[in-house]
Amino acid sequence: MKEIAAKAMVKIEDLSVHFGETKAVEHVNLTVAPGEILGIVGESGSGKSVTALTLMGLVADSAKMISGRILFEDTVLAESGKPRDKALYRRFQGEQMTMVFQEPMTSLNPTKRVGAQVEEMLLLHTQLTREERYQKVCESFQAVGLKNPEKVYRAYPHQLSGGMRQRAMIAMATILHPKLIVADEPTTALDVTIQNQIIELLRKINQKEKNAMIFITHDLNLARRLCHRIAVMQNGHVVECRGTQEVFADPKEEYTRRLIEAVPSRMKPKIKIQRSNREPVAVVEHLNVYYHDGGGLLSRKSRQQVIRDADFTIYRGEVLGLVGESGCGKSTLSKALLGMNRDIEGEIRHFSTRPQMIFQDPYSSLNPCKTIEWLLTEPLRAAGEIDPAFKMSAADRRAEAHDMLRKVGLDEKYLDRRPSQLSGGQRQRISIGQALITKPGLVIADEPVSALDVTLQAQIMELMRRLQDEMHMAYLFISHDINVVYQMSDRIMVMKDGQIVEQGETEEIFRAPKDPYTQLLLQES
Amino acid sequence: MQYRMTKLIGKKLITLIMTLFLVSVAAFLAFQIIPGDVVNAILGTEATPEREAKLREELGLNDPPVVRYLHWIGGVLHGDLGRSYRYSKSMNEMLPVAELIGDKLPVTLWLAALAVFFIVVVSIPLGVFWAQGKSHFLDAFLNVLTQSVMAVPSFFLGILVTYLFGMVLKWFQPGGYVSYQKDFAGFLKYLVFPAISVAIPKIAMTARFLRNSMLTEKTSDYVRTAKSKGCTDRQVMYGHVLRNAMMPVVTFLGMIIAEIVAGSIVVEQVFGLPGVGRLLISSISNRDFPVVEILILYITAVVIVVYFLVDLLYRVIDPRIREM
Amino acid sequence: MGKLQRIMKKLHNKSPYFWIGLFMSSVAVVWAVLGFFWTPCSTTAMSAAERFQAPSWGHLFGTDNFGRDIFSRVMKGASTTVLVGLLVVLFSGGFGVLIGALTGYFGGILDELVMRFVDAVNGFPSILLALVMISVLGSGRHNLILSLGIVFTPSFIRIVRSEFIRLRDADYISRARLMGVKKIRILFVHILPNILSTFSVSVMIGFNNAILAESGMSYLGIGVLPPDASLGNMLSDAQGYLMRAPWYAMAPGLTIVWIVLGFSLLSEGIRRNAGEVRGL
Amino acid sequence: MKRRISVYFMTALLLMTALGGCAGGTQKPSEDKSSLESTVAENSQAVQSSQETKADGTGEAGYGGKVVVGIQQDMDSLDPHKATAAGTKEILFNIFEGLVKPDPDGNLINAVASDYSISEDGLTYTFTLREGVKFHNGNNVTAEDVKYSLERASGLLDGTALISSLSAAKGGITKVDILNDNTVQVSVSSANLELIYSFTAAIIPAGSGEDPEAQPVGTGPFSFVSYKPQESIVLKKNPDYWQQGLPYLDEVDFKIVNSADTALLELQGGSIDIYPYLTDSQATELQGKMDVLSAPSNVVQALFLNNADPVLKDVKVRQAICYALDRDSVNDFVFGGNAAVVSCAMLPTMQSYYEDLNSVYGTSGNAEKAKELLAEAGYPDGIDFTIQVPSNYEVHMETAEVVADQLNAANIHTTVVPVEWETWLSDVYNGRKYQGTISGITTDMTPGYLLNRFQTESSKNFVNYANAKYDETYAKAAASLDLTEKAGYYKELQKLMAEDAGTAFLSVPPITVAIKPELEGYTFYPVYVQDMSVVKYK
Repeated sequence: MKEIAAKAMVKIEDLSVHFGETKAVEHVNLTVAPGEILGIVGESGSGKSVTALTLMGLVADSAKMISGRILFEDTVLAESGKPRDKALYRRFQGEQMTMVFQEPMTSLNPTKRVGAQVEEMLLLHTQLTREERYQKVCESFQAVGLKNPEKVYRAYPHQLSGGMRQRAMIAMATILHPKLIVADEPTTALDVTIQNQIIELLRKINQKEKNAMIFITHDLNLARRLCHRIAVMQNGHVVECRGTQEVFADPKEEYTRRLIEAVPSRMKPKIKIQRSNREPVAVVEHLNVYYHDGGGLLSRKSRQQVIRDADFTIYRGEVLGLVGESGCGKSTLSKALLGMNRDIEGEIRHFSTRPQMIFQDPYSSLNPCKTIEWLLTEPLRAAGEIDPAFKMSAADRRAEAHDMLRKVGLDEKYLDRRPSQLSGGQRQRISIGQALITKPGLVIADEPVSALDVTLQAQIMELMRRLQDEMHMAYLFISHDINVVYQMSDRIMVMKDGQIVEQGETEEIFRAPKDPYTQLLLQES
Repeated sequence: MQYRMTKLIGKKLITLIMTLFLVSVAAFLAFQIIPGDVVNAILGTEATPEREAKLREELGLNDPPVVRYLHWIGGVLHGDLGRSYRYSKSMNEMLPVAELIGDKLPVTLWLAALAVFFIVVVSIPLGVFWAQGKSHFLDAFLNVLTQSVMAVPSFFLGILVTYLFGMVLKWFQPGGYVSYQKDFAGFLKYLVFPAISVAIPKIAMTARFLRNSMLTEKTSDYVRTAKSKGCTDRQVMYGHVLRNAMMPVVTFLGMIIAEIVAGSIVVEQVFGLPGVGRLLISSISNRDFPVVEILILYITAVVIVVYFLVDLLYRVIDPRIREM
Repeated sequence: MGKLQRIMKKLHNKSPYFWIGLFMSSVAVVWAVLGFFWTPCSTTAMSAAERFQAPSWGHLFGTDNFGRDIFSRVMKGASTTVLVGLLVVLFSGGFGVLIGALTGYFGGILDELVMRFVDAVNGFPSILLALVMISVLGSGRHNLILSLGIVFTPSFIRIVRSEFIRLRDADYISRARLMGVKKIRILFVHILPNILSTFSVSVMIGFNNAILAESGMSYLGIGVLPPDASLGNMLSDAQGYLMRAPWYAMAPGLTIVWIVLGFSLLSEGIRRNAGEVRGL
Repeated sequence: MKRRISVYFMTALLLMTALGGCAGGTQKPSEDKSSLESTVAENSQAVQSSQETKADGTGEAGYGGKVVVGIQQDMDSLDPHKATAAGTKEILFNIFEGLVKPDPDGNLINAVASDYSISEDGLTYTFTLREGVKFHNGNNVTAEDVKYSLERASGLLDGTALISSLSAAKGGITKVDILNDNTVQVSVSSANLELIYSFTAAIIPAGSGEDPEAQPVGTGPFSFVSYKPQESIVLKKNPDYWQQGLPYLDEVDFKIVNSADTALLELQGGSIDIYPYLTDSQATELQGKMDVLSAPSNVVQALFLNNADPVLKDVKVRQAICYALDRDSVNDFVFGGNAAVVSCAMLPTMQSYYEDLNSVYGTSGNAEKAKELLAEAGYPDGIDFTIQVPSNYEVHMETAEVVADQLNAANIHTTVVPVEWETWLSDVYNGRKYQGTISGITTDMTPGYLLNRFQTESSKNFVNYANAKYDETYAKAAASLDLTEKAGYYKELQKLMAEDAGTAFLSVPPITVAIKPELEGYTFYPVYVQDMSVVKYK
């Protein structure tokens, strides 16, 4: 430890950053040495990104450095009480230290060619001729594993896939062989299979160039695979900063332990296993779903098949997991099940009242201008209009709503609040309550925890299982994260390019995946 | 690319023709309902039944509307835009519409050109400068200033410009319009002030628009990327932000240009410019159908073509749209 | 937290634009409403002895070519102008919401047709359209309102429609559909309240545009015509006396600026607040 | 002032003129001789005397130069026979001439004709052509040209009379014979003392009425150069003009101004030299900076009442309206007191025909009397009354504002409805669907011109006035070949109309002209013309 600190290249000493009232970063001390990959791990709002951006001199102007200083080798880049020296920073930015961002799509200028954007690095910091620059950019593309560099050079960001864009970003960050690379959640927006490739790429670069790297992530697993050391952050504080092995083997802090435990993993026992009595709530046979594109007065319609020959049954009281990467047709399938897709072939039979749905984003799934009470009573009111069994007085509806609110773990003071006054986790609870209040036989949960921090994820999954137990309905649980699905599901379906490639009991599939794609998925995560 | 372009232009051309056709029918129908008879309008109170009958015959007003429309559109398709009911070319001939509009068009086009020049030259630097957000006070000041300017009705602005520059400062002679054929320099000099009146509120709007667009763009991730490369603020602004921020502004400018080229009716009226806007008003009032019809088609065509050009420009600026 | 407290807190957070705008527009509205019932002097009584008097305590804004009190006439004119603006916005806003909601939510061929029409109309300079429209209908206050109402409707349709399209696929609306909420209720109970802040801003902008259009057309002599006083036709009267009685033109002109500026500041204030709520 | 939609088709005063463009004619001035023949006989002297006055400037300074005259109305035609708008005719006066033409005093002088005689029965006119009169194209005026022009104007060529008073059906021309190279004999269908005024119809080159390329070519003091719609009409000096020493100016530009307001600005800025249609307040504003001249116009402004209206057909109601009007204050507010208040369809300047009837209803408004009459007519609470006004006519609009105020005071609850000129023409004037309307009617130089229209069956009787006695009296007047007798009948007609309150006449407004101080010689005519031939630089 001391040894590393001594030859530390970047030192963050007692850094505190505030945004007005909000204390984003509090007394943080971090160091990185050449050749070292430091992982900063924390949930959203823990201050990990602010720390990195402050280090890079990119933090918003509204941020105030309350205390501490930042050293790059021997230069003091920033010090509390002094205004940010942009000119000084510019001597380091790009040449000595670079950054890779989370969203490769938006982080690249949509109107400039990718090549030109990478080349701008050379323009800003070198005196190379045009040909030399072009040569160098192509080389750098090759180095990050982009085949056909000439083509990439001429492409615009939207013409590349997510993985290619992130490679291009990495090419940009490494082209001048900087001493420090900060990667802020570089894989979060990518599919699992590509995630791994990017992680490998970063590792390779680190090994080859021997530069220091800071890897910021919310995903402990990723950090564990890549980083030499891990700093765990919570509420702006670094709660623990040690070697990766040590942290995982023996987490010192309670928070670290909680984080590690919350990570969905195949190693841990499932939340609960429930045997169903094999009474179907929905049967899907030979389902084909089509999607229509365009179709105006003057343009021709194009019809695309999204789901091919889906065939499955959901039984009462079970959780059926559906796994697949983005764009594989998971959401389309769920919509078809709900009757929200018109152009379908095959058969869908329901054996219960209307299925309900829980969405991924707790921010957009609640009507922002209504109170919680309204949100919880509205399903009952609507159901009452369709089904006389649900007809009840306004007072009864309110009573039901209060009841549900308690069931999802919130108390009555929330009744007259609006969604904007709740946290993400609270919203997802309301969302679940809203879906369950009419006691549907089937609830489709489309990535219900993907937008939440790990600790919250665990809570919400726990809540979902508990409510299922109480109310005895079935879940179709959709996720891209095979580990999450593993934890929740009794049975699993794996989907690829609109086709269900494999389905079966969870344990069975995890033990002996038959389909090569399932194998790949399991291997990657 | 070449093929796609041709196809696109072809498609737009069909839309243009279809729209023009529909608009011409609509305008024709509107003219059927407009109260007031063209023969009355021409002969005034001196009408005698025989002269009315003769004029009706001459103008072909005795035919059923459908025949008249077909006759008219037949002429237009053969390049004959018809003749004005109101304005004479010689003692016995009425003025061909093409000649009449051809004569007034340069006035409007030059006015538009000058105004657009002012708008672009002033509003873009202003918008960029404003977006840099140098100080809170300046920001609020520009905000209130542009809001105020936008609250001034165009004719009132015209009156104020006349009063200030024409009467108090005597920089120009109100109403002293000089024909472009007589004295082009004098013509342009006179047009400066109407153009300013047209431009001022549009400058405010465009600058606001650009500023907001740039502020939105400034928060984009790619700006952070650019900064992380070591770009200066200036390089970020002009090299990255401006181009992206210009996209909504281009549409907006397109709308403005279409509006001015279609005839700045009010300003033409205030400054006594014989442009197409004024011609349109007087021709409607004269029930001068051939002129009105062609003017409306002209305006429609201008609007469609300008929007098409905006569309093309969009494609140049934004590669994402080019793909589609 | 009580409701009142929350409202107080909400108001406390409003930007200065909101307050200045609210002040200016309320003054304008109160003035205009008052003008319906009472003016300090008669708006029609003429007096040859009092022609072209400069502003004084007796006549705050001076007198016009008939010796009438300009202050009173501006009040009356503001009433007319504000009323026209209001009715135009009611008309076009009402139809805009109705048509925009239906086409935006349901889409389809009808939507295509309506949008083609809206695009065509929107492309046209609005004053030209109103001009043609009013030639067909004939001039006068009622036709002016009708024409401007028709001319402004498409822009409302477009705004409302795009909001409805944005929200129709929002998760919470999908959800309402799943619950089996009736379509009408989804449109007007679930979606509509969410577009109110956007809509109120566009209503104010529409109101301003209506006022500017009204005054412009009255100025051209095709809108509100004398003896009805409107700010636009007062200005066109006043223009002839610009040298002799500049106050005659300034009074109605600046009144228009006051009203329009008030509402645009107010809408800016609202927009900024809406922005804060959305975390922009 | 108000910038109305078709603002430049109107003039502040011209507005009123639109009601009766004149085909040329003569006013019969009071100091006039007792018979038409004598007037004609002295014509040549009149020419000479007017030329003498002008001769002062001849030869030396005063020649050359260019003036810009602001006009508010665009040309409705370049054909002198087809033009109906007074605003067009006032300009064409400089280009075209008839066999005879009016002079500033209201007499007819010989123009293309050097002399003429009328047969005893009044059915044959013989014109001797003046030697050496040339068209602007350089050709001499021949008898053929005269025959062609008269036949074209009277409808003998193609059956459509372009000037209705010359048509055979209205007592006009039945035949034109060329007696020799410079004598033309015209036969007319009935004897009429006033027909000679119609021979002011323009003489144009034979065949030019059918030639599509023909530019306006006449014999007047100025020749046509160019015309740009909405901008200007340019004339240049006719060096071959038959009146020696005329014109003075080399070039005259009639500039079509946008509105009275810009005209004012242009006058002050110097881009217009002469502007003939000032309003009262504009005139006051220009006082001292410009020469401002004023003269009575040939227009009678009135609140026309539709006698066929269910309410207004009661004579008491119409009388009540007449009583309620305070015509003096209309004059004060709208015309600055410079108009002549009248109660009949006759210009006070036609003294031997004019009957002052202002005492019948008074001129300062009598609301009490009006209310009384309304009560007698069965309307103790007053009536609702709608006045339609052509909105492009500023003066009528202003008058309506003042009048409405006065009528309201007499329990005549008045609504002013501004309508577009074209709508006014079709609905009010031709359709006769209205209660009241404020407008003006223009007369030519014939005294009976305005009285003619109120005959029951007249196509111009848009007030629907119906009085058998009136029709009878008018017929007598028309047939009379004695001027004194004729004047008696005319006065009788005016009285009848006033007693019936057939219409509420208001006044004869003034024409006010602003002229650059460097210019002199501007001359008013009793008809509406802008004679630029006598204008010159000091």
